[in-house]
Amino acid sequence: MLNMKINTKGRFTFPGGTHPPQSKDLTAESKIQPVPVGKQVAVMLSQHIGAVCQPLVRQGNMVQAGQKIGDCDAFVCAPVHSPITGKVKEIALRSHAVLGRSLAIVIDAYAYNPTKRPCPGFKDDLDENNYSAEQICNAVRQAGIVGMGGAGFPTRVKIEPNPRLPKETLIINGCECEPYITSDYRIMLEWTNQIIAGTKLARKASGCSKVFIGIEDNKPEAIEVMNTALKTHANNDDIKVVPVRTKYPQGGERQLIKAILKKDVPTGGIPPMIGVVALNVATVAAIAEAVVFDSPLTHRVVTVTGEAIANPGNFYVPIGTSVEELIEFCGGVTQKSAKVILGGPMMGIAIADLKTPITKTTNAVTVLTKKQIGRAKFARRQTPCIRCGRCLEVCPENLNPTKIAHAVKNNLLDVAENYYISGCMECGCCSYVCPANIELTGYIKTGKIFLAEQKKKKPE
Amino acid sequence: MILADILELWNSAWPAGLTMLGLGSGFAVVLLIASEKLKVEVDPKIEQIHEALPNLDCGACGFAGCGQYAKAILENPELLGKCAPGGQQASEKIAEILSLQISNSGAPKRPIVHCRAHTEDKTYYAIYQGIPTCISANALPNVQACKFGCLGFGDCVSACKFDALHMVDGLAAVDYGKCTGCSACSKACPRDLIEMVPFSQENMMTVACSSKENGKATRAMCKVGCIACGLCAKQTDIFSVEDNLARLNYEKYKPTDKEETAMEKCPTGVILYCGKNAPEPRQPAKKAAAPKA
Amino acid sequence: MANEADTAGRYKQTLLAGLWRENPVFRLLLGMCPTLAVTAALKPALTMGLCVIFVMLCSNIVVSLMRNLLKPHLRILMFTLTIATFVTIADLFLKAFQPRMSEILGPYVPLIIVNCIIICRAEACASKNALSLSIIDALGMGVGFTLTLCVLAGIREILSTGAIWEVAILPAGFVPWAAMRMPVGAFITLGLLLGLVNAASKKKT
Amino acid sequence: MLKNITVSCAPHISQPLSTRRVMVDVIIGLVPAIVAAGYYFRIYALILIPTCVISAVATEWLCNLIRKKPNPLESLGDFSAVVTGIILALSLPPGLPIWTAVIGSAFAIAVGKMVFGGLGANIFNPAMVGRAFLTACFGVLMTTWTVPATIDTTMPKIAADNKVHARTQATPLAWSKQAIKTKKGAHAVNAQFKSTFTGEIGGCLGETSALALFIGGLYLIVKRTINPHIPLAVLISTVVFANIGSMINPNAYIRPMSHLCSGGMLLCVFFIATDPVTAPLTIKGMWIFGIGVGTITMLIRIVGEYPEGVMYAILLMNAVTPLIDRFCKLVPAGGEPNV
Amino acid sequence: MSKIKHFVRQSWLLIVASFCFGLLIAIANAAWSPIIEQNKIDKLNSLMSGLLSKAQRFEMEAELEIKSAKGKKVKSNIYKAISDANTCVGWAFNCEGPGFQDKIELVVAVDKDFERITGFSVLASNETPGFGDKIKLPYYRNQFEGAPAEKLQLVKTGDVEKIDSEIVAISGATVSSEAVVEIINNSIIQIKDQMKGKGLIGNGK
Amino acid sequence: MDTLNILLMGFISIVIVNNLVLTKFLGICPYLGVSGRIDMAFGMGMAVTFVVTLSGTLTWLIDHLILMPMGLEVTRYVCFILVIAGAVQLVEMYLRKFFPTLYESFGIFLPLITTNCAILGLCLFINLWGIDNLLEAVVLSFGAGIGFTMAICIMAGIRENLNLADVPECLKGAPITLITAGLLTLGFMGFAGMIR
Ligand SMILES: Cc1cc2nc3c(=O)[nH]c(=O)nc-3n(C[C@H](O)[C@H](O)[C@H](O)COP(=O)(O)O)c2cc1C
Ligand SMILES: Cc1cc2nc3c(=O)[nH]c(=O)nc-3n(C[C@H](O)[C@H](O)[C@H](O)COP(=O)(O)O)c2cc1C
Ligand SMILES: Cc1cc2nc3c(=O)[nH]c(=O)nc-3n(C[C@H](O)[C@H](O)[C@H](O)COP(=O)(O)O)c2cc1C
Ligand SMILES: Cc1cc2nc3c(=O)[nH]c(=O)nc-3n(C[C@H](O)[C@H](O)[C@H](O)CO)c2cc1C
Ligand code: SF4
Ligand code: SF4
Ligand code: SF4
Ligand code: SF4
Ligand code: FES
Repeated sequence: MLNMKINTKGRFTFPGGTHPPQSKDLTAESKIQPVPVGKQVAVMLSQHIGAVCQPLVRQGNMVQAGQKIGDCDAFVCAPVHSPITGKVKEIALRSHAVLGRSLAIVIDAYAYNPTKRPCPGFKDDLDENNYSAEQICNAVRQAGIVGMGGAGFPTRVKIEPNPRLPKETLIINGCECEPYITSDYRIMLEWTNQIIAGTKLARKASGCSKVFIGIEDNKPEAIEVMNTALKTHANNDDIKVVPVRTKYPQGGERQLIKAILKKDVPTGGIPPMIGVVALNVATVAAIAEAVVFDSPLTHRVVTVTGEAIANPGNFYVPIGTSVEELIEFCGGVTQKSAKVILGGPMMGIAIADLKTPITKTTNAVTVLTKKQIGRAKFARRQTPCIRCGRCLEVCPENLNPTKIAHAVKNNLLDVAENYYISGCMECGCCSYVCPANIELTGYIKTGKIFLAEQKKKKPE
Repeated sequence: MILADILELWNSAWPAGLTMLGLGSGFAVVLLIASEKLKVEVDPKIEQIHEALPNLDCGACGFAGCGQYAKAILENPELLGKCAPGGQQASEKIAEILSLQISNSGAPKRPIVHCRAHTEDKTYYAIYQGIPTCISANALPNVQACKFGCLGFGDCVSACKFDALHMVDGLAAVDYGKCTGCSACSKACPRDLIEMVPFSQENMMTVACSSKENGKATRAMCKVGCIACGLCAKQTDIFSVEDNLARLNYEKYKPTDKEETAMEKCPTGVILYCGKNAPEPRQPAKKAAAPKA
Repeated sequence: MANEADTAGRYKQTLLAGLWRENPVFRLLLGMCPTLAVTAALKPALTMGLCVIFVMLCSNIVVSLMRNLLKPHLRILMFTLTIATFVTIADLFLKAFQPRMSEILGPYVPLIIVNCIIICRAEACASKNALSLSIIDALGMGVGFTLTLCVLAGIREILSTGAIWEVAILPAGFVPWAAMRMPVGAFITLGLLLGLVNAASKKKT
Repeated sequence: MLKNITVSCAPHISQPLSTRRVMVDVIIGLVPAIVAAGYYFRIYALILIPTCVISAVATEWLCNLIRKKPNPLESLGDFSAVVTGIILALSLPPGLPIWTAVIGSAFAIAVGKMVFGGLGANIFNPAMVGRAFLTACFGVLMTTWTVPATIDTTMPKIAADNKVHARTQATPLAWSKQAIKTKKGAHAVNAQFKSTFTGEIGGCLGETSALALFIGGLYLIVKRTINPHIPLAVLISTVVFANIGSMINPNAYIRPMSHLCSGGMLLCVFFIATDPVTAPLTIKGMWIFGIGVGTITMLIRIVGEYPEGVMYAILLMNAVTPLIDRFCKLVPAGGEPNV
Repeated sequence: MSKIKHFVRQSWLLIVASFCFGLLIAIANAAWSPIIEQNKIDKLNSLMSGLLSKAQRFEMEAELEIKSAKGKKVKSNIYKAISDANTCVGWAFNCEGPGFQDKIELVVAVDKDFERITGFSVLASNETPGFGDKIKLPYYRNQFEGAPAEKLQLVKTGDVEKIDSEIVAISGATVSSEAVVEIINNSIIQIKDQMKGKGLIGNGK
Repeated sequence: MDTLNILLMGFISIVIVNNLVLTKFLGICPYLGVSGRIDMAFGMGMAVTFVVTLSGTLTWLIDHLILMPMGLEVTRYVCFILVIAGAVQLVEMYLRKFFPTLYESFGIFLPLITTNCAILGLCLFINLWGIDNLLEAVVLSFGAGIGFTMAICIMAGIRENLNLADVPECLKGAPITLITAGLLTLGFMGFAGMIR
């Protein structure tokens, strides 16, 4: 198709990691489809890392689609907006994927609520120099953009220039290493120009001089499409698409940075310490929309997938829609489903309450079948660790998962700390490969919670 | 004849006796001087504990001698009872010394579990298949519907060194006969359900719930949760309702009829007694059960 | 009357304590070195046990007699001196009348000096109690120690030679387990025995 | 609409791999050695291997019963006791009486493994613990080597009345020791290389055939059941020491290849030193461990009094494995956190 | 002055006790040391007379110094075995050398002309039970009875019944067997020479 | 050269082949008690090494310069134990007063040692082996200390690992330590006969 052949084979990668089955073909060909507004949405006041928003509306208030309904003054915070027009039913506790129960603004939809369509049309003509860095940052903050790759760190804080930690390199994370999920892939295919626009805006805002777009080489189309589109853009000299090797967790920012820049982010540190900003492709797309169209982050692309889902696909979903509704929209489940996961099977959170609403960081809803988790470890019995060392081999952070996990299990937290429990990013590789089926990641996570609690209690 | 024998014996014996005499007195001098010249001030409490130990420096406790062990006990009383030679006696004595340090003003503190939902009282959305500890389960959303109630995996039970806590149908129950008030359980509970309460009475009344959900939500999740109806607070002002939850002011608590009435009025039966001889709590279903004597 | 019964009971308790509840080897984990070193066969083990009884008895008596005169900073020194003296006497006695045993036991007889049980009893019991109780205590502890040694030695001797008290009891076809006479046998037998005792005492309480 | 869903922490999928699978792989890797043992020692192999396996498994079951495990048969399912039994059997002299093998396996499992808490908890390699105990107890029986059936045609085919018929022969390592003492004769041992390679020589059941062991070892490496680091480290250090020896005096010290192919070396390299439970976790640790095993083995073979030192080398390095692990702590990817 | 008083007050018990204990030890020693000495002699005598059945008593004849194989100097006592008839019926001497684990000490007896070994006994050894300690068994020792008092040779296989300068090793304990042979070889020749030098035995015929 | 050889061999022999703990059963109490953690074990080992060297030398001197010439061998045990106890106590007090940091890292173990039979045992063994050379006595005592340190550190490493293992309840602590020590001696048998 192109006169120049684009190399889509990734050479770059990081030490460790593993290869879970991809299972992406379930949804890879499914175009992003807008989801109509349901009867009710519950917009969580806490959708990101940092301070929890204060509600700006009260019970009974009427809200417009796109209206800011929660915010706070803290630096590390992003406002939330209503995705629909309707009436605030209540502000009450709702199931939250991370916090268990958390305050949400529950809005009953009015009858007339047009379905918002994605991608209001970006061409290759965006000149980011029309916007000042400050303007971009403000727009990002006002639109309530937070990292959509998982952690949900307020993006403004990430891209804002910081004199103490000058940024040089911007990495756009299009790896999507998690099995099943294809939302980023579809975004890259369908919103290519928007991503590039967002990338340029983010580059402008952060003052980075080099930009790499890292894409795993199991998505050759995405690499090609991005490369082709890039050529038609102006100011594209320093933006490079880097195919990286397909390996889980290539999408972890530390791993991606290692793969592309051959640099290690200090343990317990953050990328800016080595002058790097990493942004997810969905995040940059949202930046473009926010800056150019002044449109807040009220919808996002969610992959609804899994062998148990009748019509799996990628959907443009109003934030606050409940998982239940979303699954129903996809035709419900066909097989005996066993586990509903927000996110992918490696890092996602299994939820119990299907009323849990979608948040800004939910990139997928994966429903696993009984058979699948039957094969997976937790239904099977744990056997004792045989010290095979596989977990050490795959740990991308070069930790000693078995030692840490067993220390936690035996309540020896000082040992766990000694083996750098804090360096674990809970990627799940170790649990995935363990032949003894030990929930290493689970124990490590537990230990981290323990330690955090201990620290909290200590000053008293 | 005998005399000669004795004399002979004496002759062969006196050098040994003298050597020993010399050695003995030599060491006596040196040690006496040393004990005065090289004296180091130590914490009198440590000294006291040290005195109570057998001073054998045998290392059976796992520490480098009695002095170190004494120091360690003072810092962490949980290490009590590791001295094999000292045995029970020494432990008791040290416990005495230690308890003198702890100001014994006011009533002894004992734990109260602020939840009364057994497995059958609770609503579950899913089956938990993870690590069977409360802290792990608590890290996941909605392992059980109520985010505030007892998870029932017994982190507190394993924290208690005195076998004073047991899981009863998915709810932690304190055996007040065995509890020493060490507060280990309270620290262990990830949901902060266990509060150390000054037990001014043998049996304390409590509102055994921690749910901050509103009444309706609580009802949906738990048969026995506090629905914040406020009936108890109407009876007496030692109850107060805040954040959708009734609380009892333990400092002011005195057993009077008013409290008894509040307890009977409570529609869900979350108000109950804890303590050594606490009566069985009322079943919520039998709202009109006869008042207890 | 009641008082008398009381004292008698106390004596009995003290005596029995050493046999099981506070058995020096199994419960207090003291005096492990001789326990391991001399239990390859029953005879030396018994000899060792008797020596310990003798030394403990004498030292308890002496300490108990002097208990009111002891000065704190010289107390342990005093105990050591006493014990060392009686150990020397015991050693001489063995050399004179049990030369073979003396040879087998070798330096483990003088090592009784540093056997913690004796000093432990001197400190924990004799220096606080009257003569009679101290004697009872020494006997209880000493017999407890001796019995333990004998049990251990019995097991090891049977397995390592097929004999007990040097009298063959296992059938001739038995191939002796030489390892039981080596350090391995000592450590492992004692370890397993300790485990057994732990398990048994758990059950009781 | 969704009932009976489950929750747990991530990850929610896992590799289709289990402890049992790993152990079965090891057993498959041992098959060539078993076959060779059967070929060379006939009835002895036929008796000894099942005896050890059965008594190892039975001991594990008994220990579980004693510990009041809710399901005493459960831990047998991972086949680790079977592996222990086979490896112990393969490291025993062919003519060993059955009762000795039973004692060895029982000791291996009970004291070598179960007292530490079962699979994964043991510090020492159970099979080597069993073998060391047998050596300490019944030294003479453990150093009586039956000649392979291919040489000794009178070897009984069915009856196990071994004492009468069995012809015995010293092992190459015994000759090597002799050569070291007399400072001559190493060449004669070297000349036997072909027999040590195929296995037509006296020695323990499973150690004689270097070829079979090599095939099995290769299988394990290819299947990634074992890490190649430990085998490499042991082999390299052995070769280095053997080379030094044969350079000093080729008449006294046999060639490196003869060292590699005689005695328990290859069995150790591929199946024993690689026992994950008792070997270090980190790669650096594995190298230290391997070099330690090789060095101690060669020290004992060359300087020490015993002809073979593999077993002791393994036990000693097992003992220091926790220390190795501790001092070869991994540094996290981003360097030490500067707290 | 007051310091001394203080000292005395603090320590008089210790001083008195140490004096008393010293006396106690000394008395015990004085009373038993002859027996101990006698024991030693008896043991040696009984060992030696086991080797030289005709001897009635032994007299220490000389104290020689020989060089061990490793070049260390060791002492060796030479005893003359005297029969009823007051004639010399043989010699016995002690010697030592490295064994498998530790030192091996032997008593070796030879006939009066230093021509034939009449036997040896192990005074002390620390060989592995079940292996090296088989050198104490008659099976091995008997081979020495009547062997020529010259350089002996250890062979791996041979006839144990045949008495000659070839000693058959104990299988599984070659090292210890060899050690014994080496010790005997080493000392017997040196002692023979030295005794010849002193004229205690004839200069050979 | 020869003496050096003898010294070296003696040293290696007492560290490995005749290890005090593993073959002579000396110092088992601290071996069981203080082997829970490596840092503690190492401190203990160092303290033992120091004291054993000191007392080995001292007692050898006393034995050879005072007791033997004067024919007072009977009082040997008493003298030895008093010298050891006194020396240890003095050193401990001295360290405590003047070198608090050193005291914290290894001095705290000193009191443990008086009742440790490794020390007296070694002094007696040196006497038993008839070591008649001061240098050899010093080297042997030092080696004994190093051997103890090695054994206790290995055990501490193992026990730190066992902390994470499901050891049967009744075997926890001393029993499993003893069994491990037993198996360790099996391994050390490999060195037997290597040095004579
Ligand atoms: C194990 C792991 C895997 C991850 N995989 C991806 C991924 O595939 N794609 C992605 O965009 N972010 C992934 N992330 C999140 C990134 O580390 C990082 O947070 C994100 O790229 C930052 O962009 P954002 O702030 O825009 O979300 C992963 C994180 C972890 C810890
Ligand atoms: C895995 C394995 C380990 C062994 N370890 C030892 C050992 O440590 N010591 C030993 O004497 N023989 C050991 N053997 C036996 C030797 O390989 C060899 O057969 C034997 O030592 C021959 O020695 P011999 O000269 O004593 O007759 C082992 C055998 C195997 C298979
Ligand atoms: C545990 C053990 C202890 C041994 N102890 C001795 C010993 O004390 N003396 C000895 O000569 N050989 C001992 N050996 C045997 C030697 O290792 C060596 O195999 C033997 O001396 C070679 O002699 P052989 O050719 O008669 O088998 C022992 C072997 C083992 C396995
Ligand atoms: C590669 C490999 C090698 C093994 N080698 C041994 C071995 O040498 N001895 C043994 O008893 N078990 C061996 N096992 C089995 C298992 O690890 C052993 O029983 C455990 O040590 C028991 O906890 C091996 C297992 C694997 C996977
Ligand atoms: S992967 Fe599992 S079995 Fe292997 S070392 Fe890690 S925790 Fe142990
Ligand atoms: S979950 Fe943590 S320990 Fe496990 S592989 Fe990932 S980073 Fe390493
Ligand atoms: S942990 Fe302490 S406070 Fe809690 S029940 Fe047990 S003894 Fe009582
Ligand atoms: S009270 Fe807390 S720690 Fe105890 S079982 Fe309940 S949730 Fe767990
Ligand atoms: S008995 Fe030897 S150290 Fe305690």
